[in-house]
Amino acid sequence: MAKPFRETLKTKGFIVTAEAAPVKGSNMSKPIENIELLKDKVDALNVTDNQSSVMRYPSLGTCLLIKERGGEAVLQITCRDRNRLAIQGDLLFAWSRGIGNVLCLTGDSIDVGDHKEAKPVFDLDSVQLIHLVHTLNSGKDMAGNDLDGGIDFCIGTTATPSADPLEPQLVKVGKKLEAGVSFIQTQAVYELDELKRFVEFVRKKDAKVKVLAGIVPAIGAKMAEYMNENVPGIFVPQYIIDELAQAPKGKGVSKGIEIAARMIRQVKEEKICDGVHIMFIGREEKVPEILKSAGLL
Amino acid sequence: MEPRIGVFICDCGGSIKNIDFSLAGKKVAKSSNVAFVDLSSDLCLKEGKEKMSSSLRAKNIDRVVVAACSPESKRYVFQQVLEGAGLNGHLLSVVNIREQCSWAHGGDVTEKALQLIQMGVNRARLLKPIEKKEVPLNKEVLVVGGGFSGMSSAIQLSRLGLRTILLERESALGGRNRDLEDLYGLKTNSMIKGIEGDKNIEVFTSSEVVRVEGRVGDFTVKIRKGTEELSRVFGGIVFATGYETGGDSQFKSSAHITSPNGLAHMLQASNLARKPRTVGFVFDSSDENSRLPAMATLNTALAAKQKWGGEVYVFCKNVKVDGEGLESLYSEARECGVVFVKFEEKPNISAQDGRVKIEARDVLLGENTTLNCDLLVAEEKFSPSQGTGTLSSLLNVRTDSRGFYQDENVHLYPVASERKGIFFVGDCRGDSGPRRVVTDVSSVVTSLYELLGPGKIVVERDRVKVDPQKCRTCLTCVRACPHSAVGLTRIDNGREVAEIWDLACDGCGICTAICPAKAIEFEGYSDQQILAQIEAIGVS
Amino acid sequence: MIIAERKPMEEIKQVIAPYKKVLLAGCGTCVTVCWSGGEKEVGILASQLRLARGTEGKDHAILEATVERQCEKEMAEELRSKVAEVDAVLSLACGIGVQTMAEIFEEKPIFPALNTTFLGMPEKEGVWVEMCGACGDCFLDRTGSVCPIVRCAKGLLNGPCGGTRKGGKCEIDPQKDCAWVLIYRRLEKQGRLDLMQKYYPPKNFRAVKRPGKIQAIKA
Amino acid sequence: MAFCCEHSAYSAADLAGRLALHCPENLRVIPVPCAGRVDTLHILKAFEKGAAAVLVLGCEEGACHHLTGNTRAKERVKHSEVLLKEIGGNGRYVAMSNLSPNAPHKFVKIIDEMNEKIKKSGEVR
Repeated sequence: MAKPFRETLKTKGFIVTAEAAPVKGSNMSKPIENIELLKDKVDALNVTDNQSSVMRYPSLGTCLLIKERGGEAVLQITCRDRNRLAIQGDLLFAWSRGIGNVLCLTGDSIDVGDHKEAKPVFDLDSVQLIHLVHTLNSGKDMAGNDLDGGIDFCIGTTATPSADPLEPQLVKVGKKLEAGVSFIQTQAVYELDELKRFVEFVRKKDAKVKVLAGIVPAIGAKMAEYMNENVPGIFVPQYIIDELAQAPKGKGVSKGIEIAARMIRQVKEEKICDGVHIMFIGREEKVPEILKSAGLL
Repeated sequence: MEPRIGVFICDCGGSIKNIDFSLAGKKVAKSSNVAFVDLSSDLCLKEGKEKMSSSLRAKNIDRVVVAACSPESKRYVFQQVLEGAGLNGHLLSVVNIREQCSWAHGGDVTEKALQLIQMGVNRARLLKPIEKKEVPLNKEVLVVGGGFSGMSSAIQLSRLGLRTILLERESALGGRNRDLEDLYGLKTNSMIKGIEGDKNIEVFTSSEVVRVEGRVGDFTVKIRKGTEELSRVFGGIVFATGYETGGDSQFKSSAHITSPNGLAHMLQASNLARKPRTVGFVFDSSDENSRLPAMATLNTALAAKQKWGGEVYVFCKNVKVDGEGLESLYSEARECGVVFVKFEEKPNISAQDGRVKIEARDVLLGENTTLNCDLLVAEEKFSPSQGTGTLSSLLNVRTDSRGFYQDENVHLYPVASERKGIFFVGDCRGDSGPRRVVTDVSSVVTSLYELLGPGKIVVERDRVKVDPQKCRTCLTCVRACPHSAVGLTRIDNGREVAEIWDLACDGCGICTAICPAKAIEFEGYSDQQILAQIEAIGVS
Repeated sequence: MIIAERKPMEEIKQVIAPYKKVLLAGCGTCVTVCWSGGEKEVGILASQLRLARGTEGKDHAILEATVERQCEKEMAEELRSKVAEVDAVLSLACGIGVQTMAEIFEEKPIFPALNTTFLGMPEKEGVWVEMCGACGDCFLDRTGSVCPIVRCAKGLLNGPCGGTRKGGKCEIDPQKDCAWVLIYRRLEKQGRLDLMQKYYPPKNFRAVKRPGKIQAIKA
Repeated sequence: MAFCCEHSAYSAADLAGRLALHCPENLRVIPVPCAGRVDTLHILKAFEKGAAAVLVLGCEEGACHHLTGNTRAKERVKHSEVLLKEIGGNGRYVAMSNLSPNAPHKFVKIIDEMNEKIKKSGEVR
């Protein structure tokens, strides 16, 4: 059995997590394959919740699958698709089935996804969601009613260190820290100076919070440009796009992996933050390659 | 009472041949409200006019249709006939059966002429009289900017008896040419003295315009003078706010490097230790739309040659001489011995033994040229004066793509703005230079004198008019009017509605077309009048 | 002010297709001001429909009329004689006007010609932007008077999401400003950033009990 | 049917007549003080009354006597096109052209071209 993530956060020097995106459909063979491949190579697998507002198999279901196979799962919950009743119910259910970690996010806008005409919920925002988990942890629901059997989640959240302007972002991160989280997983970072500045800000507020740098390998100049244009919160700098553009044909993926591994190495060697979170959506099978390249396997 | 329309058809001295006039006359007479039809051959001549006038009275006509030549040529004449017969001159519809019917087509066009006349009759039926009214105008003028153009304007206005306030942002008059005396024919110091002794001119230094409200003849201008703020009323405003140089010049000014403006001041200085013997200009204008850099370069190169003698070289990529006076300036400079070297690639510039070395490839000779000069005059960037943007949004007037006042709209050219009573003169217009400023100033002064001199003006009342009951105060017209002629007014019950200022209105009808409540009537071009003309298609 | 825009032509043609004589009823207030349902728009739509439906006759016609406010029964009442003449009414008012008309002319089908879109302000001539969500629990005192409920795409109360685009633009549209960046800048200007640092608990989304009804104190 | 700005197209039409430059007889001109006076409604009404094509003729771009009149007219013409398309154009044409008052040849060309268009679509119909 994997170590509870809460323990890992406290004890491990350099933490490594990876993102696992659920499938569109009910065929579990691919997710199972990925889980088997990664569960012992990383400290936790983090499962997205209708990522980019594209409808998929639920995060909760995939988390259970990870749990069943002996991995450590982090449940992502966004505020986009569920109101406060549904969120509380899901959290109770997750806890009852042995999932002990939750990542609280706002969620991408409906407009970027594949169900653009859906009604966005956003009954809560991410700060309120963190407060909500604490409320449940304390044995009460949001309305103040007692719970029969409480919960005790390890709470994480996200942030965008490369936002422009950064100040309003930081105000919000400050609120998240005040609400109380154990770890922050950043949106994809490419400029490590930005990451350094961000970590400094977090340390000043709360030295115990672990920061995991978000690593999204950009596999080709076109894809990087596409992400800049279309994926909220991602800013791939021009020099990386140029580096990718120079890669020989067919070598985009390995170039992307090389750049990612280089960044991870630097993060670790310079102790910029406490670990990394690798998001290689749709190419989970390549994650070990990154880890190996970065000297983490 | 139903309108009684008189239709006068004229064959213009027999020059309209392809219309059957008697048939047309007979058919038109059957149209509703047509009380009288007359055929003529000399309607615009003395006899024709007299006959028309007596018919108007005899037949008790109250709307007139004239079918003859283009209204652009003779509308005025017929309006006078109407007025002579005691009718409002506006109750006239001129139908163009000559230029746009008879002469525009080959064969018999009686049918078409009939339709055109029907369109005219339809329109005439709906015409309403437009009264005239006299509006008093404030005769005082505000001139903003105490440089050459501002000062000249003030002096000339004062000579014509219009009191003027001359406003200058800096603490003293003179502007860019302060301290320049006798250079390119400028007499700045004597001008300043003249103004100081002129009782008709009041000078406000260290002052700025804060707000402009109202309209021609009655602008209320809030002025910040030092630390105090005051409000004054003016009939007209002249902006002579000039331009600025510098900003991103590629060279730092030093003892051996200067700008055309710096050179002008050196030329003026009497205590110069040593006259530079060789002067090299580098003129690499990237902004080909502006004539100002070329003007400044040529002017100072010529002056340097004339005043200091010595050698003067102008390294240039291209000198565009299509501005006023530029070509003769260029020729004059060449005749005086200024040498022009044309390059394509930027010259190399380096410092050497206290001099400046310019190396360039002369594309006309096809060889490399090197010049060691005592003084390098580098081109500057010309930009609108600081605050031009703020002022233009304050005034609601447009600037051109470079941010100077005035675009080259042929209808507003040269000095008028889209707002009546507001003028721009001098270098704030982007392409001026000393020679043109002189003519521009006279042009502004004459326009202002014509406008404000009499102290009153006769305008048509309510030609374009807002129906306060229908107005929803959506401010669409206020925002859309290109002449800032629409404001808000409170009606009896206290509600605010749009109001059109007759004097500032230029009669374009944009507001009438855009009003979502259809609350604006434009007499002569009202919706009903236009639709009545459309109605006549296919009816004959 | 209520902002609306005209429905697609196909939809309009379809709903009035079964009716021979139709009255286009404009409204002289909000929708006039936002260029969607005033006298001018009534004229344009009427003209379009006449062209689309072909020849007019005694029983087959498009009528036009505009009243000051369709959402006031007394004012909508002015249309009674015209409504009596026709088989159906196409109302160029907001949803409120359409329903008011339907209430007083119960026997006639009243159709909407507009989509009521939001409560907004004219940004410049011809451009309107959403400003208020009529949530019944105004939050503006805490945000430098920029409404995050409707001007933030997600209606967040505690700061921007992580998707803000470069230069402080919204995740979903680079043409639109991120409300939270606007809030930050305004509060910063006023030296009141502490307001933004405060935590705001989940909003009461039931401040208005649907269907909303307010009883003013009787005078 | 052509709405002609009195600052430009109307004078151009006069000039065309004086130069005996012939243009199609089915042209009907309505003078307006500025192309900006022409409302979408006028254009649609002209079609209602049976016009096959409506032209709005104003000053050259950047040279409108009233600055924005011709650009507004252009927008309205575009809008009218959209409105016509919505109801299935049926061979109805609307167009905006810019010309200066001293351009009689251009005036005639604009009218001729539009007339050709109408004729062609008439044959097709």
